[in-house]
Amino acid sequence: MTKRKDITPSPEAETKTQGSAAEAEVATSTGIPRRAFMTGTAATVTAAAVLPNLRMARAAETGPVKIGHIEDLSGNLAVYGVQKYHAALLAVKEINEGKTLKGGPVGSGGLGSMAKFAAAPPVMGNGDKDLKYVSDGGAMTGAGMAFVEDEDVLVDSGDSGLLGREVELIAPDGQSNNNIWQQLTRRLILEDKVDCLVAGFTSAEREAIRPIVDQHKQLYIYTNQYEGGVADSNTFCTGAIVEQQVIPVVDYMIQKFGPRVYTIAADYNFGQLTAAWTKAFAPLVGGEIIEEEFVPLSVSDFTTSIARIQAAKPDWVFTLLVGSNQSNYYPQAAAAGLEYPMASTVNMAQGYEHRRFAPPSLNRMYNCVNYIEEIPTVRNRAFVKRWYEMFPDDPYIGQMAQNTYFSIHLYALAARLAGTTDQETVKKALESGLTIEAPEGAVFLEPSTHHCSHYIRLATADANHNVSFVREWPSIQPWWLQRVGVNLVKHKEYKQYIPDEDPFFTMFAK
Amino acid sequence: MKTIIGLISGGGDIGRTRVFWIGFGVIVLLFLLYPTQTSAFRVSNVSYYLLNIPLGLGMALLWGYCGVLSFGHVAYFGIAGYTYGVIAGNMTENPLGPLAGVAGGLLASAFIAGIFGYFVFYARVQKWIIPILTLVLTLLLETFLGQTAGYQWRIGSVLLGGYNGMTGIPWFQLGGFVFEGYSFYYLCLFVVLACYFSLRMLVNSNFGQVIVAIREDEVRTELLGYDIRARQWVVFVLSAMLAGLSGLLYVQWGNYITPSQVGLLQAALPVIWAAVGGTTSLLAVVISAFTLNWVTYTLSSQGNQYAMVIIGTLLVVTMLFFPRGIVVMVAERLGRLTTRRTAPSKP
Amino acid sequence: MELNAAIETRSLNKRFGGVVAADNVNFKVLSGELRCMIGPNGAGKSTLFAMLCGLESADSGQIFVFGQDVTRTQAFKRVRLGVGLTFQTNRAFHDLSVRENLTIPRASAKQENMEVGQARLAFALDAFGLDPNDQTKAGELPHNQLQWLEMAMILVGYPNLILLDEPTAGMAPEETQQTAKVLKHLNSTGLTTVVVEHDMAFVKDIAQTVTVLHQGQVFAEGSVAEITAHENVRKIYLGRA
Amino acid sequence: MDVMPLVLSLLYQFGTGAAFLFLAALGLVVILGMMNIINLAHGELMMIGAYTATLTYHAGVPFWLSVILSFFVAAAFGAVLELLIVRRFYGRQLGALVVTWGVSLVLGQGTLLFFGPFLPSIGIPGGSFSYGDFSFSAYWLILVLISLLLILGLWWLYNRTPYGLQAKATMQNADMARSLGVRTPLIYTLTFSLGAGLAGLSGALLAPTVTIAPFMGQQFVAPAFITVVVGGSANVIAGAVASSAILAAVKTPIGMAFGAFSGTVALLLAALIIIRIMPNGISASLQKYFNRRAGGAMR
Repeated sequence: MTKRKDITPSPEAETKTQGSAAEAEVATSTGIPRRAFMTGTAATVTAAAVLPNLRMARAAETGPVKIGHIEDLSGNLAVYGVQKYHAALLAVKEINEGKTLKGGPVGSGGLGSMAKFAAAPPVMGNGDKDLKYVSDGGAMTGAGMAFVEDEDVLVDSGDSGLLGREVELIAPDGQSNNNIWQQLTRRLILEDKVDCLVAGFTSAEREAIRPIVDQHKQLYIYTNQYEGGVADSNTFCTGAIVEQQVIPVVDYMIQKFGPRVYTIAADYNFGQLTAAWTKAFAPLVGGEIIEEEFVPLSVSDFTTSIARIQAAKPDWVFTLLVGSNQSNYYPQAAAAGLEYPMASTVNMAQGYEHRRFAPPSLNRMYNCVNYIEEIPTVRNRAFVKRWYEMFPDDPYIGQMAQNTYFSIHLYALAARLAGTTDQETVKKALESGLTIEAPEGAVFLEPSTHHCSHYIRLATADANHNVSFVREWPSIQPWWLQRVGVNLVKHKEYKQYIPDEDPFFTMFAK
Repeated sequence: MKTIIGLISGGGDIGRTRVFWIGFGVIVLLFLLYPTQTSAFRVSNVSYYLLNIPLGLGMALLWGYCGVLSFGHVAYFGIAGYTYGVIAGNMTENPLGPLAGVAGGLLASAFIAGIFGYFVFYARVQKWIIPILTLVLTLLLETFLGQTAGYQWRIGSVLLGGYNGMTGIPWFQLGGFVFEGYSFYYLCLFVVLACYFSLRMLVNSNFGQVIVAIREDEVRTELLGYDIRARQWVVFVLSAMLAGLSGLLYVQWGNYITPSQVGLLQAALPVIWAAVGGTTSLLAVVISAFTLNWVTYTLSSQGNQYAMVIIGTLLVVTMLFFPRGIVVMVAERLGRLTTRRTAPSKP
Repeated sequence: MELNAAIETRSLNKRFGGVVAADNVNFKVLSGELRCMIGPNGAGKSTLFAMLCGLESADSGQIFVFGQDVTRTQAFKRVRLGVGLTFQTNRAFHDLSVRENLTIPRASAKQENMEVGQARLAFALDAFGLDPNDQTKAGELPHNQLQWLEMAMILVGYPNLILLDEPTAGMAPEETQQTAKVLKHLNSTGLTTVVVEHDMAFVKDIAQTVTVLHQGQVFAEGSVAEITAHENVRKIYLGRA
Repeated sequence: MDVMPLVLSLLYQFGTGAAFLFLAALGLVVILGMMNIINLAHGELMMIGAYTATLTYHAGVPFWLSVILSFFVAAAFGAVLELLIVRRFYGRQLGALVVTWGVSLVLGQGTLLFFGPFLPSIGIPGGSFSYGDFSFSAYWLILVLISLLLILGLWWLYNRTPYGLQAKATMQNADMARSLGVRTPLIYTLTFSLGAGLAGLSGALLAPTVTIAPFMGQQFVAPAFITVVVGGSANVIAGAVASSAILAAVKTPIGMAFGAFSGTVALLLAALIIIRIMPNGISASLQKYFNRRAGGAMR
């Protein structure tokens, strides 16, 4: 949603609604003329939502808890959508079997995080007399995990299903078609009346359904990694965002390979925004974007781009390519003998390019991810094992699949905390500083921005496409929305912020 | 008035009998009463089936009556939709904003169609090349719109939005009255009926006869003294504006549009509606556009993966066994039955 | 250029690939004339017609219609100067009704010729036995009527000059005679007429002057008697006819 | 930077660009250019070729053999398509356009349902070599060479073999050809099947460079049609060669200077302008030019 001014409500429109303060709030901050929202359904839903005795008002607290789930099970994006669908099935099955991921309102950090700690405490003061200074004592500072890794983070929930009700997954196919996404969202909200909506791969899909979500104040969880900036009271973004992925990898790559960066990005919101972040951040760590190229999603012949990269002679290439056409870049570049190191935030962990393409197409690829199937921790190995027991034929478990998996558990956690599936109450529970022990590590849902901190890992592929990890950041916060002043707990908002609204993006550029 | 009735019921479309008009009236009445009998969700869905009809009618006029096939009419659908989004989105404080958006959208699609039509018809490009060129144009538009994700692509306060599309497009409003929900349904119904009747009048007018003559034999028509280029151009622009009208209703319906609306898959849909219904009848295309939208929408909202296979098969079967369109051929069969039955009673 | 020339071409050239369709053609028809054009197949008669009415552009040379240089004029504009043309293969609108065939040309009728034009049309419709309100599809008419329909169609435009490409092809003798009668009558009202024909009897019946085309060139021109007497014409054309 | 490597790189890009367009258009040259069938299932024929090559390659067949196999599989499929469907649409261009679109929908979605969203790719054969700052893929040079061979082969087929002469006669005047004893239905089937086979062949040749997915054909449709339409039907082979060369010549420098998007736009605009100036395509204009010159010389 962009910056818009709104129409002042006219008096006759005011009388038509059943006096809903919450609704006026929606209207003034979305930018859609407020009268637009006054369908009968919207008015009733809102009215119900603001009633104090909401648990009584909702007679529908019997029968199954409905989780709506839309992903692309066919069409161009099916390679990602099927994984996410399977993740949802797995999570729902576990909830119904009385299991849950560990977690609760314990704040950032979770069960543990990477930390520096003193092996032995320093001695305060000189002898026991003067406590004014710290001695040089103690052992060398060590670094390591500040917790003992659990066998598994999946534990008994003490609940049968969710609040004693069975959880039902309603998961129609979005068919990689934004129109169908809109239809399905309307259907799930108006006809199926789902308690929670978990949906969306591309930003386009999310932006297509978000106005509908806001119109009906539907609790919505978007589980994909994306370009960041969504500040929406009804939406919870559980995927990693640019500041969590781009900045670490750019920092690492500049230190390791050199300052001259060539960015080749998909020409749509995600690519454009991620490139903007890279451009803004590179100077801070001594880098320089020598050239940016945006490639239409339909392009599959990269001969010209490869020649341009060769002419520019960068130290490394930042590839933000998306979709099946653009995946062709890797084999083409390899065949043309392009040997620059590459970095990305989108490949391997999503579309398992390192499994699909013949080696060594992805040799020297560095990828900053919050999850990748190859993570060697015990809890992840247990998760992978559970997954393949249920779906033995699946080719890969991607980053977004893991996000969907823990997000549904997170929803269950919040609903148990709220003691109800009433959406407004669950939203408040989600804003209570929840941590969940996901397969990647501890994930903290930051209340004021509705985004998550993540355990970020830098993975790299070698000439045989074996994955190894070169660096880990146990908890990176989503900080940009806080920087621009978003606090959804205090002020409701329904928009997506863009880099233009923050001087950060021009501050350090040369 | 008499001439208007004469024009409406002239020979340019199927359905001219009293029985037909009674049936037509009953169906319109059912559509008028429908919202009282069902949920807001269903009404919104039916609005969607209705709003696509002008696009189909434009295709019938251009392809069926004038013999020019455009494979890229969704380009004008998209141009009108985006223009409306930009204008109305910038004028949200002004109640005339949406009206200005509608005017701007129609003008923009007419303008682009005018330039493109000039290139094509005044160059006397061979007829079979036109579908390819229109397809190229719409793909070009899709590529262009798809790369407007950057924030330099801002018109006033509205972002074009690139592949993510343009969001938050305002509803249509007249004065202080906002068309959404039920009123939007009636707006769609009104637009569809208005388009249908005006086009019926058009195809029965002298102009309509000449464009049919152009379809039948361009050279012969030109050698009767008609500037066929100008007439093809006019029809092209007109049908582009019809496509634009659908685009306007579409963005008002979903408050949203993306570049994929002008993509390859969407581009084929109006052609399919026209071919399945029967290009040479406006009513047939109205029926098939409504039905096919209903079928695909229902299949897809059940998450059916076979929707495209079904549509494709339907298209092949139609072209093989009903080359003039299912609705047209069924109507002819019915017409023959009724005339046979009524013939003896006539003196 | 003489003012009373209905058609005049100067040094007209046209090639299709290696085939010469018009080789330096200088051809003139005076207003009010009834001219026949003959020549063996491939002599360039139809190409000349196509160039006269603007369907083909000449490689070089000039064309004048009623004194106006129309060399670069679009076909429909030439028609509006008062030119009507029928094709060698019938091109009435076969899928449309007779009535529609006869109403479609009406909107482009040359209004200054209305009076005489209406009379000519009425005469032709009557003589051909065509009903302007007939709802049958043109394609269902017998062949001769279809030919006559196309002639009537161009008369609806009230032309000053008609170009007919083999109007009697495929007609029975009495139908040919009827056609000749109508053409002679129309010509007597001042309608300039140019006819391409193979049927020499028909040519002898109607023509005042005959032009012979051969290999894209005007081979001979003269009265019917002169042409039939012409030694070389007999050799290249009549001998085979 | 030295000038020579840059020039060489531009030449290489031009060669690969032209080869890409020519290969994309290859099957269409025959089906659209000669038979006048607007075949919107062209992309899916290429997809069939690519799928055949990929599946056989991963089953252990050597790459070049799998390419040849894919020609025959696509050709056989083309023959079936012609006999069942296309046959009824000769002379009905727009009907053919719509029906082939339907076929392409069924093939694309059907492949998705049957084979899933992706097949594993084929590694690009051949290595790379470098000159100055630039390095080049050997495989693309091989593709350029193959394109040249295919041009010669097609020319030979249609000008020097009995089938070619009969096919040319049939396409120009089927009735006349039939009266001369040509079995025209067979010629139609053979020609369509040849076109389909060539489309499959180029699909297989391009397979290592693209993602093997059900809708992979769509990316070739627009370039293929543009190339054939710009080339014109007066002399399809020469036309396709000329138009792929011209379009690549427009696209390469602009793409190199301003990026891939500008290159694509330049190509599409160039196509629109060429068609405005030469409605019958480059080959018709070339023919006219040569005729006029020949005419001048004769005089």
